[in-house]
Amino acid sequence: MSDNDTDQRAERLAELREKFGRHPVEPKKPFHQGASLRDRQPRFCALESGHRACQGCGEALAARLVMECAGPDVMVANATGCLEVFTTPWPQSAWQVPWVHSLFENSAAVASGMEAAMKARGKNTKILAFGGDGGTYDIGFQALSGMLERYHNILYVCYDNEAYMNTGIQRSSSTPHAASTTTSPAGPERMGKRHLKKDLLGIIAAHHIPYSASASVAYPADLQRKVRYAMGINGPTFLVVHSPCPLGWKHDSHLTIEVARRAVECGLFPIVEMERGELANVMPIREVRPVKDYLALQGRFGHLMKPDDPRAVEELTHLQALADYNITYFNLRGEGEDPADTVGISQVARDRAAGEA
Amino acid sequence: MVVINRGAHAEPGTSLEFKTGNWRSSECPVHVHAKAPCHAACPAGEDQQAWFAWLQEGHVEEAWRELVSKNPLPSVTGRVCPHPCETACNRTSIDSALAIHNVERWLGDEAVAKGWAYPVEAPAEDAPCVAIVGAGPGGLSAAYHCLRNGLRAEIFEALPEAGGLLRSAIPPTRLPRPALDAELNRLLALPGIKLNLRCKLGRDVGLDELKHSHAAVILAPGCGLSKEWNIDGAVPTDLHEGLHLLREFMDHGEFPEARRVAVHGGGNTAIDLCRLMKRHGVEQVTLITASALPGPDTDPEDLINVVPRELEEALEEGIEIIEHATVKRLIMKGSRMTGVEIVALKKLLGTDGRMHRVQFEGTERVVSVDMVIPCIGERVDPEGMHNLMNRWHYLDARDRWSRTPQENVHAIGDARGDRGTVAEAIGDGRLAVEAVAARLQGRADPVEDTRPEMPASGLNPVYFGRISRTAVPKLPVAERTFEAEIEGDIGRMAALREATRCLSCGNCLACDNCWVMCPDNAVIKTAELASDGSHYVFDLDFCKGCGICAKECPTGFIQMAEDTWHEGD
Amino acid sequence: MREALEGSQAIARAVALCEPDVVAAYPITPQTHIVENLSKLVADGELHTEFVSVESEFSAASVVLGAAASGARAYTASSSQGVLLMAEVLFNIAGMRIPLVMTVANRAVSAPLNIWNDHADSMAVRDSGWIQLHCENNQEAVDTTIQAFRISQETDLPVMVCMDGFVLTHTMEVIDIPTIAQVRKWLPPFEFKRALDPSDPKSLGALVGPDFFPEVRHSHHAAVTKALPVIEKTDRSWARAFKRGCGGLLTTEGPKDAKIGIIAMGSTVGTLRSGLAKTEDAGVRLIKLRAFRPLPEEALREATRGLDHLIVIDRAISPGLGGILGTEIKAVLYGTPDAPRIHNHAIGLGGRDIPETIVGDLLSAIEDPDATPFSVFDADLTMLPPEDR
Amino acid sequence: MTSVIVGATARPYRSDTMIEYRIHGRGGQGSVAAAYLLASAAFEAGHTCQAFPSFGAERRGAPVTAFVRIDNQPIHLRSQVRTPDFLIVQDDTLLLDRGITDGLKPGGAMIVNSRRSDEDVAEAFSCRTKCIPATELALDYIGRPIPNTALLAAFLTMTGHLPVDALAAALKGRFKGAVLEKNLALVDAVAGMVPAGAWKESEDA
Repeated sequence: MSDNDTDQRAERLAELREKFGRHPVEPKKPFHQGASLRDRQPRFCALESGHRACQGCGEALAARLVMECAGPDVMVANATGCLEVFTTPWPQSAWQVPWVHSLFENSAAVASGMEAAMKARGKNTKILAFGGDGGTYDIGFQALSGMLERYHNILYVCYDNEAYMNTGIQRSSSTPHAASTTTSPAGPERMGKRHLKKDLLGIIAAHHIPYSASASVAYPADLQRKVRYAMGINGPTFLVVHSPCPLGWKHDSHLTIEVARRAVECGLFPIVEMERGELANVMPIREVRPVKDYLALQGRFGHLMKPDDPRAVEELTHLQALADYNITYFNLRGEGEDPADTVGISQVARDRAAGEA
Repeated sequence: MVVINRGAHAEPGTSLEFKTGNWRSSECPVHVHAKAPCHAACPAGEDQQAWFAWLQEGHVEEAWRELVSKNPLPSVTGRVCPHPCETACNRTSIDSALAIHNVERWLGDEAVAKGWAYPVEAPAEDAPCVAIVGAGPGGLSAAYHCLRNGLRAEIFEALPEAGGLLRSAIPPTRLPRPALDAELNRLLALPGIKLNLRCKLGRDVGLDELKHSHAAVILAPGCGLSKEWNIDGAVPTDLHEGLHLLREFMDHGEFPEARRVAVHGGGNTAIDLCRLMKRHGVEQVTLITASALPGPDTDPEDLINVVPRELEEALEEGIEIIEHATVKRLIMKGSRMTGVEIVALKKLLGTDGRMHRVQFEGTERVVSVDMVIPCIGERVDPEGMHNLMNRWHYLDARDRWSRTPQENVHAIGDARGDRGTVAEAIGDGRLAVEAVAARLQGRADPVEDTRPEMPASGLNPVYFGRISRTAVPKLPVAERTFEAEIEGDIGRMAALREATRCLSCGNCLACDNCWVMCPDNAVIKTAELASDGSHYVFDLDFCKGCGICAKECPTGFIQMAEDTWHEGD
Repeated sequence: MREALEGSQAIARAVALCEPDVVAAYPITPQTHIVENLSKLVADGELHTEFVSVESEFSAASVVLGAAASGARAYTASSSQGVLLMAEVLFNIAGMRIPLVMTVANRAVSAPLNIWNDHADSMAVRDSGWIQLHCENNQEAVDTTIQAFRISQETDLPVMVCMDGFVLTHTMEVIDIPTIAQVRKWLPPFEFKRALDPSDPKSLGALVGPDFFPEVRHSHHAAVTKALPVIEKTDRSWARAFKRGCGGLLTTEGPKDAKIGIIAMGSTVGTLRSGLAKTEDAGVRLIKLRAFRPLPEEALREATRGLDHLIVIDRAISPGLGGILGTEIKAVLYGTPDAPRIHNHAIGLGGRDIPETIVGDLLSAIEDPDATPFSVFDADLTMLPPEDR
Repeated sequence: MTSVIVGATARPYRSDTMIEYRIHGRGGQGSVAAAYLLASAAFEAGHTCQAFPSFGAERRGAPVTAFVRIDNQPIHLRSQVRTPDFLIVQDDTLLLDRGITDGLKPGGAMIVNSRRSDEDVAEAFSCRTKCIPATELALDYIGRPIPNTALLAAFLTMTGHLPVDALAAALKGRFKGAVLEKNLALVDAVAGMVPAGAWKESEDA
C-alpha cells in the first residue's frame, strides 16, 4: 500500500469524524486497502459487485451511491424488495456493512430498534433504513411515520421506482398518473393508472423532521451531497431517490440515467430539499423539457404516444399540466444559470488529480 | 460443502463469488479512443484535443510540447491557418467551436517568450542527412521532423531568407514579421539543421547531386510562379498578376495606380491583395470568385477557400465580393481597361460524372474597373526538377508520404498541386520524413491513424454546459494599417478558459461518470492498468452489459461492442 | 422480597430486573398495565432502557427485532389482536434466530370482539418457531420472564411468556420479587454472536432459495426441540438460586396410581387444583403443562403413563378440528401402548369464568355416553338456534 | 427423557380459612383500587391475598365489581367470587339491583356507602348491613369523593378481620405526604365511628 493510500484513508476517516463528530468504527476489512484493485478503490464500497439486479438497475445504483457516502460506520435495515432480494441470495451478500432484512413493511421500525439499541449500548453508529416505494409510500408508511414521529436518528432512503417491481410491476401509490402496470394496465376502458402519484414528501414534511429531500440517480453529486448532509443530522431524515427500473418502466437498460434526468428536466420529479418541512432548496431546471420527451422513452407510457387517440392526448396534456404545476409550485425555473441547476451540476471536467496521477 | 449457519446469515461481500459477467447478452463496454474531429481535420496532424487536455490541467508547456510534436510553427499557423479544426469542432453542436487557432498562436508565442525547448535532441554526427529544397513551411517542418526522427537536415533555399511564402505572400497584418522571425529562428537554430541560403536548385545545386550526397531529398519549393491567365486569349497590356503584386508591395510598399480594381480568384492571396489595395486607397475593390461565400446551405466543396476570419475582416473593410461568377470578357478602350463582363457560374455534376463549371447564358453584366488582377493560383518553377513535373505542371507526388517516381525523392507542400495551406505543407513535411526515417531504419511505412472519428452524435452533450466562445480583440477597421496585426492575443486566462470548453471528443476525461454510474460496480478506477489515457478498466467478471457507462460517457470514449471482442482475454 | 402486587406491575418489575436495553410495546388490553408500569419505571428513573413508544404492535415487534439484531437485550409485550398484527414479524424473529422475550397477556381473538382471557392469540402463532411458556400464577410469570431471557440467549430463539390476561395480569397477589443483585448474578449479560456490528458486517435475513430452505427450516425445528433441556435446566438453576421453580416443562400432582388425569396450561390449573381439593377421593392426576413450544413429548408420555382417561383442557379451539392442545396430545400419545382415552374440552373461551365446580362436571363427563371427543364444555348450546349447534 | 416433576401428593388444595369479598361500585369510583387496598392490607397483616376486577369493558359510571380473597395459604382458585363472605357497596344507588347480594354466604354482611339507616337496608336485603356516609367523610377529610378508605376502615374495624393498622400500612404503600395523612386521619375517624368487632363472629358463621 502506498503512502498515498494511507493518506487518503486517513483523510477519509478524518472527514467522517468531522461529519459525524464521532469516531467511526474501524472496519475489520478496511476499505481501499487490500490485494486487489477492487479493494483499493478510492471510495467506500458497501454494495459489492455480484449482486443480481437487472441490467441497468437504477435502484442498485442509487443504493451504491447512498452507501458510498454513508459508510462505513452504519447499519442498514432493508425492506423486502428488489434491493433485498438481489443483494442477499444466501449464502451470498453484496453488503459490506451490517445489514438486516426483516419484512416488507417494517424497515423503519426495525431501524428504530437498531437505533434504540445503539443508544442503549452507547454507540454512535448511524442507522439507515431502506425501502422501495411500495415499502415506503404504501405498506410501510405507518412504520415510517412512527419512526419520524419518535425522532429516531435514522436516515430513511426510499428508492422510488414507482411500482412494485419485485413482484412484477404492480401499481403503487407512487406510480405516476396514467402509467401502465400489471394492475393498472392500459386498455380500451383505461389509460393506465387512474390516480395520482402520492405527494409523499408533502406528508413527510408534515412530520416537521429536520431534513427531507428528493434526489435522482441522474444527479449523483446532488444525491451524495444530500446523503452526507442527512448523515450529519442527529434526528430523522428522509430521502426519496428516483430510481428508474428498466424492466418496469420498459426502457432500454442503457437509458436509466437519461430517463431519470428527463424526469427531472420535465418537472415531473422535482428535486427539492425541506428543512423542518419548509421548502429550503430546489434544483432549478435550466432547460425545461416537455414531458413527452420523458414519457416517450418508456413503454409504460406507450399508450399515451398516440396523437390520434383523444384519450391519449388528454392524459398526455394532463401529465404536462402536472409537470407545469410542479415547476410553478416549487419555482423550478430558477433565476438564470446556476452551478447547481440541472445543467450546472452535470458538468464534467478533466480530473486534474487523475490527470497528474 | 455448504454449511448453513444459524439464521442463514451471510458474510460481507460474498456476492463477489457470483460472477454476473455472464449476464451480458450481446454487448460489452470497450474504451475506444476515437479521433477528435479537430485532429482528423488538421492537415498538420496536430491532436488539438490532446494539447487542450494538457491545458485543461493547467500544463501549458506540456500542451505546447504536444502541439509541436506535430507542428513546429504554432505561432505561424495560429495566425495564418484557415483552421479546419474549428470547422470540424463538435462543440458547434452545443454552442460554437473552440477558438483553437487563437490558443495555438498564444501557445506558440508563449514558447517563444519563455524560451521553451523544442522536444528534439541533436542527431548523431553520423546520422543520415536529408536534403530539403525550400525553406518554406513545408521544408522547415521536414527539417524539424528529421530531428524528431534522429536525422540531420540540410536545407537549400533560393532566396536570401527562410520562410517561403510566409514571408513573401502573407501580409504582416496577418503575420507580423517579428513573430515569424522569432519562431523561424528558434527552429533553424536547432542543432542538426543546416540552412543554405541563395542556393537554387538547378542553378546552384542539382537534384541528382543531392540524391547522391544525401540519404533522401524532400522537395518543398512551393509555387513561385503565377498561373497563366487570359480571357479568350486576351490580356490587358499592363497585366499585373496577384502574387507578383503582393510580393512587390511587401518589398516596396507600392501598388500600380488604379481607382477601381477587380480581383479575379478566390484564395487567401486574392483576399490579402484586395484588403491591402483597399487599405492603400483604392476606391473600389471587387473580388470575383467562382466559389461561394459561407452560408447555412453552402456546400463545403463549393466554399471559398480562404481563412474565414480573413473573409469576415475583408467584408468589414468594404471589399465587395461577387460569388459564383467569372470574368467572361475584358472591356478595353484602346489599351485602357474600362471594365469586365462577368457571368454567373456554378460547379455542376456533368453527364460524365465529373464536376464542371457551367456558365449561365443571359447572366452577363459589366463591372466598371480600370484594372483586373488575376489571382487564380500559382505554379511550380520547374527549374532543376523538369523530369518530376506531372501534366498539370506540379511535382509528381503520389501518396500520403509525397513520394515521387524517383527513389528517395519526396515532393511536398504547394508544389504537389493538391495542397493549399501552410498546415498542409507542415503535415506533408512530417509525413515525408517519417517515411524516409522508416525506410532508413528498414521499417514499413508508418501506419496511418485509422481510428474512427468521433461524431457529435457520439458524445453526451448533457455533461457540457453552454459556454460562449472567447471573443478575441481585433483592430477596428479604421485603425488597420499595413503593419499592425489585426487580430489580438487571446491571453492566458482566456486560453485556459477556452481549453475548458474542449469536449475531449473520444478521449477519457477521467470524469468518473462510468465509475460513479455503474450499477454493478464493474468499473474499476486505476491509472496503472488503464490504457489510452483512461483511468478505468471494466471488470467483465461483473459487467452485465447494461450500457449506462457508454451512454453517459460524455466524450464517447466508452462504446458498446460485440462481446466477442473480449474473448481470449 | 414478597409484595402484594398486581400481575402487570410485577411483570414490569421483573423485566426491569433483567435490565433490557430496548423495550418497545404498544398498549392493548389486557397487556396495557405492563407497558404503563414499564413506562413509569423509566419515567421514575428506575429502569434505564430505550423505551420505544411505537405506533403499532407490528412496529413493536419490528423494533425489538432490530434492537436484538443489533446486540441489545430487548423486550416487548402484547395480546390478542396485537399478537396477530405482530404475527408476520414473530415468524421473522424466530426464523432469523434472534433472542428476545415477549409477554403475551393471553386474550381471545375477535370477531366477535372480546377482550377477555383465552389462549387463541398465542395459539395462532404457535407455528412461528418461538418458545412458548405458560404461567399458572404471577409468581411463575415473574420467574419465567427472567428465565426467558436466559433461555432465549442460550438457544438463539425468542421466548414468549404466556400469562392469562386479566386473570393474572390484573390480579394482585403476593409475589416474591428478586433483588437486582440476585438477578444480575443469575442472568448473564446479553450476548448475541451474530449481532450487527460495523467491525464484522454480517447480512441478516438473506433470501434463501429452495436449495437451502428445507435445511434452514430443519435447523430451526431442531433448535426449538433442543430447547427442551435448556428450559428444564434453566428452571432447575432458578430453583437452586431462588428456592422455587416454575415447573420445568410440566409438573404432575396427585396420586401415583391415578387412573384419570387432567392436563391444562396457565391459570386454569390453579382453579382445577382448587376444584380437585373438593374431590380428593377422585384419584386424579393434575398435569400442568408449562412448555407448549417446544412440546415435551417424552415428558408428556411419561406424565400420562398408567392413566385410563386423560382430560385435556384447551383454552382455544381450532374451528373444524377442536382443541389444539388436545389434538397435539393425541398425536403425542398415538401408538403409545395403553394410552389413555382422551377427553378434550375447551373451557373459559373469551373469559367465561371457570368455577372450581367444573372439575366435577369434567369428571362426570368421562362416563357420559353421549360425550363427543371434543366439546366446548361450558357452552350452553341451548342458546343457539338448532341449526347452529 | 425423564423430566417429569412430580409434585407432592395429598396436598391440601383448599383452605377452610379463605375469606372472599365482592366489591360493588361504579366505573371510576375506585372499586379495583378498593380491592387492591384490601388485599394489600391483608398482605401487610401477613395473609395471602388475591384481588382482581371483574374485567369489564365498562366505562365510567357503569356498575362494576371487584373481588378479593384472603387466606393464610396459597390461593389457587382463579374464578370470580360467587359466594362472598362480605360485600362492600360503594354507592347506594347500586342497591336498586336486588341481585346485589346474590351468593352472599349465610351470615355474611354488607357495608354500604350511604346516609340511609343500617336497618332500612338490612331489612331490604335480609343481611347484616352497615351504612356509612363514606363519600361525605371522604370529602371532609380528603377533599375528594372517594369512599374507599372510609368503607374499608369501617369494615375492618367492624370485622376485626385485619388490624386497622394493616390498612394504614397499605395506604402508606399507595399514598404519600398530605394525601396519606388525610387518609390516615380518615381511618382513625371512621374507626371511632363504628362498633369495633361488631361482625367479628361472622368469621365463624
